[in-house]
Amino acid sequence: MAEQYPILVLLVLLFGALLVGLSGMADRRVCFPLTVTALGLAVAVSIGILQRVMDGGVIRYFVGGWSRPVGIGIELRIDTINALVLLTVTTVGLLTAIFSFRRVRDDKTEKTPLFYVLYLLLIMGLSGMVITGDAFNLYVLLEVSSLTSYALIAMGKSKRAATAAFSYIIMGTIGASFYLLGVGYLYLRTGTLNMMEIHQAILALDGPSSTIVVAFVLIIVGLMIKMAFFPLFGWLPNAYSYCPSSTSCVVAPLMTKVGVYVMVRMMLTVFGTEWVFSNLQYTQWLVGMAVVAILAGSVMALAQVELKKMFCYLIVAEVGYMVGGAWMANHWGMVGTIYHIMGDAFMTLCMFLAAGIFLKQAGVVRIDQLDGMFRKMPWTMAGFVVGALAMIGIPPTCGFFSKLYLIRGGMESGHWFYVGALLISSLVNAVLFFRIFEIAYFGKNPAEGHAAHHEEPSVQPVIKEAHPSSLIPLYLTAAIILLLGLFNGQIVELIEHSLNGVQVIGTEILVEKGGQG
Amino acid sequence: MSVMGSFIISQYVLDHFNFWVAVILMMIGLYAMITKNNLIKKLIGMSIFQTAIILFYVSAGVKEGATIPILEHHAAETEQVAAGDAGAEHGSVVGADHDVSKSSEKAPAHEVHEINPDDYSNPLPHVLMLTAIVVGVATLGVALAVAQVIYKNYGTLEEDEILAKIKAAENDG
Amino acid sequence: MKWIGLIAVIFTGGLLLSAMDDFPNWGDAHSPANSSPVSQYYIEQTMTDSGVPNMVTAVLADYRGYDTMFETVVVLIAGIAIMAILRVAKQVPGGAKPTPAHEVGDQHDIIIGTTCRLLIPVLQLFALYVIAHGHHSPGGGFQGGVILGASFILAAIAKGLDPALQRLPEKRYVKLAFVGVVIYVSFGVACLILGENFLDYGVLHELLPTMSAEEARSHSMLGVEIGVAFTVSMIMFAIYANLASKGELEGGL
Amino acid sequence: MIWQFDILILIFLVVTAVISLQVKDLLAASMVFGTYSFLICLLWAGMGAVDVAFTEATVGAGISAVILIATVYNTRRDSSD
Repeated sequence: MAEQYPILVLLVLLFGALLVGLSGMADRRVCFPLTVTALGLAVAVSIGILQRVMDGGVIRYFVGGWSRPVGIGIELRIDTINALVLLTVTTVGLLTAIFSFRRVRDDKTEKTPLFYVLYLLLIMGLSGMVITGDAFNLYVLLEVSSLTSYALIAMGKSKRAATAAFSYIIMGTIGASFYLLGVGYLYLRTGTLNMMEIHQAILALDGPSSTIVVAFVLIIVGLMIKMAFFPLFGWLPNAYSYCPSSTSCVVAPLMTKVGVYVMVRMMLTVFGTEWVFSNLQYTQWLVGMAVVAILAGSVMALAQVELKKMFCYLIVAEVGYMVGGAWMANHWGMVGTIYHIMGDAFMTLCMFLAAGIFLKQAGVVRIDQLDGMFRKMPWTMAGFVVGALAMIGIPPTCGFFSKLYLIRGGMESGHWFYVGALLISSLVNAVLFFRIFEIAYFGKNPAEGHAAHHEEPSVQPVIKEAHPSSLIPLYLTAAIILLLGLFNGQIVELIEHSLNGVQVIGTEILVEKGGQG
Repeated sequence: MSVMGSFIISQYVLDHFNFWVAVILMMIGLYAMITKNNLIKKLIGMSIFQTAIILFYVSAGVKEGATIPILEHHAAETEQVAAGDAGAEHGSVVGADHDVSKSSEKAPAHEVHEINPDDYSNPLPHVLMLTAIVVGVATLGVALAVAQVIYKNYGTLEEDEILAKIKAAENDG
Repeated sequence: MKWIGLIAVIFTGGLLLSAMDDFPNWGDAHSPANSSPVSQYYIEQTMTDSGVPNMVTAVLADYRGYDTMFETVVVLIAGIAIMAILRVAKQVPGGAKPTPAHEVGDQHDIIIGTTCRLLIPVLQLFALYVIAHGHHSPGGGFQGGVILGASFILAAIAKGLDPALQRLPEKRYVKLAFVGVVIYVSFGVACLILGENFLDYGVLHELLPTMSAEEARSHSMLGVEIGVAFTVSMIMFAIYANLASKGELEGGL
Repeated sequence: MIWQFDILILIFLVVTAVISLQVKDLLAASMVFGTYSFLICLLWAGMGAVDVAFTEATVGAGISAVILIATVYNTRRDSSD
């Protein structure tokens, strides 16, 4: 059975969704246990996959057994990078599912089973995107995850949820279509859809081919829309802040990160770093864009008054970190990016879980409404602080180590602007979060505090500590953030293992490393 | 010069005419998606964009003088017998060759000795595009549902009017 | 906005066209895409692998059946999503339904009613033919499923949504849509249980001793297509029913 | 396939696409979009992609047009552009 693990992850989730759909219509109460069971099994299987990859190297799984000429069937290909990202996706899914417990209890409508069906299929789509080895299959799963996230966002009760979802649909479809078109250009020139085979065909091409270049640009631009990279992020803040908490907790950490992962996969496996870094001179330009993205995201986060919106702009900045790290053509930059995909997923999850709890318990939407939260909800704030420290980058959280690797990469490859932007962004994060701590600990200045006190006498007695079903995922997330930081050495070792396997390091970096060692 | 011109036209336009039109349709669709004010128009543009991509793929799979990717019916029947026999005998390759050659002797009008890949258009883009069409209609359906919700909330489908109403609501609250 | 859009579009168009001289000529049988081993394999080996003359069906349901499974899931998601988006959250589902539309004949034209009564059975029969004959002619689960769904939609347009929903209530079509995906996945899982990879239909011949591996592939494809047809037809009707009635499933066009 | 026929359809395609995007009446736009789908389905049938053409005929010219019209019926028929 162990060799069937790759497909089992998806099947467990798919069957979970089907069972929820079939039985949840009759009895709403089975939805939650079924969802959590399916996600728990998926996490268990992804741990099994990670174990197998660590022991036996890359897993290649041919669906339908069509392996003879590679590329006639669909291949699932898992190395340590996929396995780690897969584990991240399923774990975030599980934690958010636990968090959504309150939703079932409070929200007694016929929408509940529909929500869980879409939720499970979203996690399935994202997991499928992570493990697939076929460029077109990736498109299908991209659409699975996109359609579910459109629906989950549009289900929000806020009036603006629908408009946000609509612009997300338009942008998301443009992104997915660009990706599809890029795959079409690749197919036209290489005649195959299997990622490894495309790589071989690109290496075998005689001379530069403009088709491949255009395909590359289309795919990267399409993915940049999907991951909300700087000039193309317009859809993100509204879409992620007007949807229900249990939706934003899963969509915000995962969608952009999986987008970044797919970009890394395209660079590593499909086009190959030799081609990406040597035939093209765009790397400088893209790192420059990333610098702008980091600075713009941080500045716009500073300007926000709403908590969730602020986190959304921080996501834009974080995407800038990762894109910049990936395009520095440096070993440590790439390592830092992949490590940051995992770390940032949990950090964002922590932020949005806390924001969801604040919204639920105290009706907090704006930052200034947080005053006195350390007193009112000390347990929630404890979890939030861990996430905030990770966002700032204080050891021993994972945020510190990912920034360390990214900065090391930036220094080795001489991208000083990137290093500077990263430090400025950390500073901005520090300002942002210490401002929140200050409000939450000391309250606002007396006059304002007094006014606020008058405003919300009806809300005041309602504020009480969060339900355990909300606190458990928050604490688990905080624990994972710390564990990721403490065990960063082992994780980086795992990532490096795969990077050597697929030759991540561009030629010039090989030379550089040779010179050092 | 005119010979040269017609050569260039034939080289760059006629040989790739399908691709040209696909790109033109894509641009029409994309332009509508970005700039149209009416949400339904945006969605029509989206559908045009997607069909143009499908046109691109299908054009990539065309072979001059090839037929549809369904094997000729007569050939199909004899081959099917061959395949069935082969499976029963557990000697697939030998059995298949044997039977096919026999059937071609029986029916010389149909040359079924071997399937020539050049005779059939490339089936792979067709399969991919079946998927893309279905994905397209799924997206369209979801987007139309969202558009109806927007209409219910704001009473209009014009983007500028919706934005104005959102602004007004923000100023009020 | 118009100018930004125009610039973006011109830029994209220029980018797309810039690779045009690198393209293989239109209709070139020896372009990389057309002469690749993958495409050649499909054309040459489909008959020996499964005995299905329609290569598109074979590739769709067998070689790339994994894609098709998710494609079916996409259709399912679309239906669920539209229901989830449009449905106004009701605390008490159901309740007293309004009186069924007894004035069907009054509202709707008799010519249309009669024509549809004659047309719908033929449409449904044709849909079943398309599903079942997908191995030998263009067609298959998607096309047949859409035609089947279209016949329900036609009924709903001609006679009004309410009578159509009486015949095919929401609970039933949602259930059938899920059942379609279950059928598809269970074929794959059966292969898993018999010890082969997911969707490796060849191994299913162990279930029926008289069947060869090729026949098993061919028949499994038919089974899978039936599952697809279930989902697609029901979801197409669901999409129409929800969009036509603003999610209230009453009244309709 | 006959290339004159091909080019004729391609030109009509562009024309119908532009019309369906320019018409101010959304019902008419949906109908012209159905025509567009039908034309592109003819084109694919001519190019030998019969399965794709069949799917487009049922999905694009059939269901898409119907759900577009259903939405237009439930919202507003006129458009500003």
